[in-house]
Amino acid sequence: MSTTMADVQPRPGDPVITPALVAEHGITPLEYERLVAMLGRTPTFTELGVVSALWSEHCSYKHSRPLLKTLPTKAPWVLQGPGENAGVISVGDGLAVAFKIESHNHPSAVEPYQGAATGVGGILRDVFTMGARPIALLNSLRFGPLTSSRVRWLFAGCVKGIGDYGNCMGVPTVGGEVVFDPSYEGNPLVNAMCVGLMREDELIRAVASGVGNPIMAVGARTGRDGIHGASFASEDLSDESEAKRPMVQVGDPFTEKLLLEASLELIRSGHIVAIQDMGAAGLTSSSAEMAERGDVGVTIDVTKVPVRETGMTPYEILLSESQERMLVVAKLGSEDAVRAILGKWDLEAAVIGEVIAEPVYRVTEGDRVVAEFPGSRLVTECPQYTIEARESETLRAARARDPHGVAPRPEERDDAWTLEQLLASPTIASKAWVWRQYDSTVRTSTVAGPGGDAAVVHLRGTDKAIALCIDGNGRHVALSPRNGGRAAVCEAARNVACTGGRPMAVTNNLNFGNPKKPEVYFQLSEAIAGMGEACTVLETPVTGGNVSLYNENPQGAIHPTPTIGMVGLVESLAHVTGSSFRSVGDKIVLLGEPTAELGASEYLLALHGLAIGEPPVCDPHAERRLIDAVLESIRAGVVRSAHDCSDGGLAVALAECAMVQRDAQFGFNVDLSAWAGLPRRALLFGEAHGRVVISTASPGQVLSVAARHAVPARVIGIVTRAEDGARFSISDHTFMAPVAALAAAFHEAIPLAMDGDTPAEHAIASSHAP
Amino acid sequence: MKAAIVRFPGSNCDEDAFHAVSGVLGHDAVYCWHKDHDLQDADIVVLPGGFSYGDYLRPGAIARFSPIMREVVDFAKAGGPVLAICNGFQIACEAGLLPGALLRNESLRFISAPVHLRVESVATQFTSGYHVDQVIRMPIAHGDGRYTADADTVERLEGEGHVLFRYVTPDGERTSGANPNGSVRNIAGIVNSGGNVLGMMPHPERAMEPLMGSVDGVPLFTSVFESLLAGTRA
Amino acid sequence: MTRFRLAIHIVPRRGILDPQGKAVTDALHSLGFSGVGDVRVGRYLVVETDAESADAARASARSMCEKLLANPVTEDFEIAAVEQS
Amino acid sequence: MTRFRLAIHIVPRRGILDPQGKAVTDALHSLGFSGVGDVRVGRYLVVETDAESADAARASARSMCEKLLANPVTEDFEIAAVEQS
Ligand SMILES: Nc1ncnc2c1ncn2[C@@H]1O[C@H](COP(=O)(O)OP(=O)(O)O)[C@@H](O)[C@H]1O
Ligand SMILES: [Mg+2]
Repeated sequence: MSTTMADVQPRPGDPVITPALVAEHGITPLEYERLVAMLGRTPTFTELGVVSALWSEHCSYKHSRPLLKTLPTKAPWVLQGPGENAGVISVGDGLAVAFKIESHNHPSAVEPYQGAATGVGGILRDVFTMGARPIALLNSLRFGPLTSSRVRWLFAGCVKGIGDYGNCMGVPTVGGEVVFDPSYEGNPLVNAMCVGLMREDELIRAVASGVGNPIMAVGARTGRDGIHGASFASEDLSDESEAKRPMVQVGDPFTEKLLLEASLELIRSGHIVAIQDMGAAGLTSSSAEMAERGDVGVTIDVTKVPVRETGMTPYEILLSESQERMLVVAKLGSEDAVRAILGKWDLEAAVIGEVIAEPVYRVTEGDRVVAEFPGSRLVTECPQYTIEARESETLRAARARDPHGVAPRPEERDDAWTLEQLLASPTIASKAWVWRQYDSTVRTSTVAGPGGDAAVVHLRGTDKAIALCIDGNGRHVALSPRNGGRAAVCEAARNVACTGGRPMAVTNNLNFGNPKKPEVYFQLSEAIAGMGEACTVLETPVTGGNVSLYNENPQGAIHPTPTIGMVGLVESLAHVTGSSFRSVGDKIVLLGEPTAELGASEYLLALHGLAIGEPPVCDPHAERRLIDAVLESIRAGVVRSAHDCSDGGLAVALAECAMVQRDAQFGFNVDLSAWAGLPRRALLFGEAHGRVVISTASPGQVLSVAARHAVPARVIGIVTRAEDGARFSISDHTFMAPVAALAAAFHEAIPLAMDGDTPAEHAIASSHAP
Repeated sequence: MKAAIVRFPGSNCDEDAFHAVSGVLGHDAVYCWHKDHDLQDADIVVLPGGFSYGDYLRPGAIARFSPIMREVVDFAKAGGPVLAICNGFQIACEAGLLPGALLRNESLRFISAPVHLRVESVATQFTSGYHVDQVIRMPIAHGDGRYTADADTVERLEGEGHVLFRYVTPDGERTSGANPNGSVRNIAGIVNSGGNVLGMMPHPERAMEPLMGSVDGVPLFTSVFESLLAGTRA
Repeated sequence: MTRFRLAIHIVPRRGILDPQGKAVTDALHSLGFSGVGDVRVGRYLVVETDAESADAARASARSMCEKLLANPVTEDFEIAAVEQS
Repeated sequence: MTRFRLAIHIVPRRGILDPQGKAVTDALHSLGFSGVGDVRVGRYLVVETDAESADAARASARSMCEKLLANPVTEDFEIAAVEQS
């Protein structure tokens, strides 16, 4: 159906469209041609703004969509795949879990406290707009080394921002990860994940429908916050972007809490047909996307939008990224009912437009049309790019270097010293400094909070629980993108399995550099391919995610960092398993095999400042067998504890089993002679995949289960008392580390770095907080 | 027995309190909206944790003016039991139901962690289910839990045995290391002179079932309900 | 009725520990402001209000502080300025 | 060297959301202060410091604000007073 478009006149006072202005909006000449062709005329300033937002990477995925299409997204338990505000899976008993991950990297680099806080606010809205009540939050953070005071300021600010927002909302933050690596010095990463629970029949989708239905703006008023945040997040951080920095968005978790309760009441009330968060590019993208999904037209009058400031132009109102706002399509005649529900929670709701049959996207200022596009083409016309992919020579060379050629430092003659160094490396060290600032027990359903391999949250009213984690290793991806993509998924699945959960589905956040560079595009396409392979083999479809590109600055790009949010299902609370040893005399079983692999390890980075070598090979089929073996053993009730080997390898994993819990420490005595032939550094600190450390009173049963799944398994030792120390023997070579010393290294590292003799960053973070 | 759980805008431990009372202990629980003036004939009032009014200005400073607080104050004046947890404690202090104030944690950070408490007096309707000097474990989760009061008030509280819970080490020692937030004399919970209003920063409603990691909150609730039952029988 | 702009200071009462003040002092020292001694951190409120007169405005500022803005147990307040706006 | 007492105001920048200010405005209204319009809530710092002169003190106050006390992207500051103490 074609329509006759009104001849839209430029709005008095708006700037005239010049090539310079077009460029300033990040619109390429080719894209501008498309725009003009689509409109059949020169765009107005307002239209230019709308398009610059909708065609930005953040909203259009123009460099990543073709690649994302290759990911597996289907399984019988998937109720909602990619394309909605959040993915949704069924967990049985008529219950469904909605979950999604979102990045707020660029805002956090500029204002860590508000940037991280509003990131959490955004992902919460994505989940409760599906009709689900948020029950858990996780976060994945990347920073440069803590030796830099700016980094400490960013770290302290982000953590406080995440904590203050989630704590105020009453949604427990149950897990996450923090990695410190020089490649993130200029571009910190802040990814937040939210998980919500609902009854299957409460699921609602953000699809506009019903000609004549009113469109309502709900929640906070619109100010000039974060105008052009979306296109801002689609550029390298440079001096210009500093200058062009949008007005910082300030989060208001109190209003969000009211909005949460009001939205759920609204959805249950049956008075609305669709609801969507006004996130990136605010009113513009929420309305355009809802219309496109519903294949209907919309018309919006900006003068009806409740504003916080005077003199706001249509351009500003459409592009504002003020937080805590929703766009709602109500049923005709239900306007007052909607207002009443919002009013109960002291929130506003205003009719700002309506759904129309004509397939156009029209914005008016009173009677004057200020923007008009041929309907869904506004979303679909955005060009898709496929860039030539070429691996960076530097990384190729770095991978080619032989890690075994790296000369050990003299102190490394004492393996206990090396182990302590690794445990004190902030990436491996305890993150309790972080999660002590997060309320992890509100809602009283947290069975296992931060500190284990994955978090476990009880589904009240059932005997079930869900297991949740976030994982990703950018260094591994940098040195071998496809393998790294596989590894990220497999490590997440392993973590979930160790706690007794069957991996069910994945949400992911792709944090990469500038995709227009062949080297970056190569990483993007390879990593996605690897993720897809692993998700297919593990039967954990991707239900959604987020893409954050242009994470680079004049000094260079970040490590390509896909972070994987995994949701698993624990069939019975009896299966919930921790990572710490539990009783003296238990046997220690290693599932999986140590290898000679040492490349890309935390050992090389922490002790030698090197990111080199071939990363450990990840075989999803082997991982799947391992996961099946772990779960079968757990269900058989013969597993006292299970912990996967990741950063720092086998020695670090064993040490963690002995002392992550400060109030219940153990020692151990292991004999690794079976692998005496391997280079000792690789055996102790190599990060070979597919390995889990189990403690058990019935090693025989664990071994036979493993055998049935063709998983290599061996009894390597026994759990002892903490006083007996952590003892290793590799044929005639033996060493012992006092558990207290390992615990001190592991538990004190981050507190020392943050609170030691440099309180400055902390003072800043706290004095800036509300 | 029936518990009225007051819902302020920003309350977020209201459902947890509800679950503790009704889900775990099988008593009746009702929510009371802050804009109403009705405690629905409850036998006990719970001011739950959370961030009423976003904790803006000062935790509890705005919530104390909510319409329903008039009924809550009258209920307390009439001797009705009021259990004020975390943000509820802050509101109760602001409303003058309890002496003193709760200030920003000395570390300036929000602290979420399990703590050990020593039961200082069992001669109240809230603690009769514990034994003296019993060490119990439950979570704290707050940014403003540093209890403060002028010297005389503190002396009076101590002298009259109105300090009910103190932060201690796992073996019951009162040390500065065991004090998570800088509270004067490690004070974690107090009662008013009438003995019917309990304010505490730790969360007993988060220690009700084994899967929560502790059941040490149960005796607190059962104590009140039993003394109420005794009252009605008498 | 005239529009007034009230500037209000709310400060932690002397003798009450002010950890934020201390953190800021330490931070200033570590940034090289060695001359800095004691720092107190309080709240600053700017309230626009209509009133019959400056005195009336000042009076209502007091009662705002007594009723809501300051905690009598731990804080002192002062009306720093009352200006027509 | 003389001892100076610096009074510093730090306020949320105009146009930037001030949720706390809004909450206080609403609270004041419901307490019957109906004449109240906009309320902004910021911080008030009193810093004791040694300096050669009042001008030197004022200058270091500025740089304290720029370096630490005020958030350059969300807050404005003003040096309200510099007095000998
Ligand atoms: N930013 C964070 N927020 C909450 N919990 C965190 C965070 N970072 C780490 N954790 C917790 O610390 C523990 C160790 O994290 P990590 O070393 O990444 O585990 P693994 O190596 O098994 O993936 C996990 O329980 C994780 O949930
Ligand atoms: Mg793990």
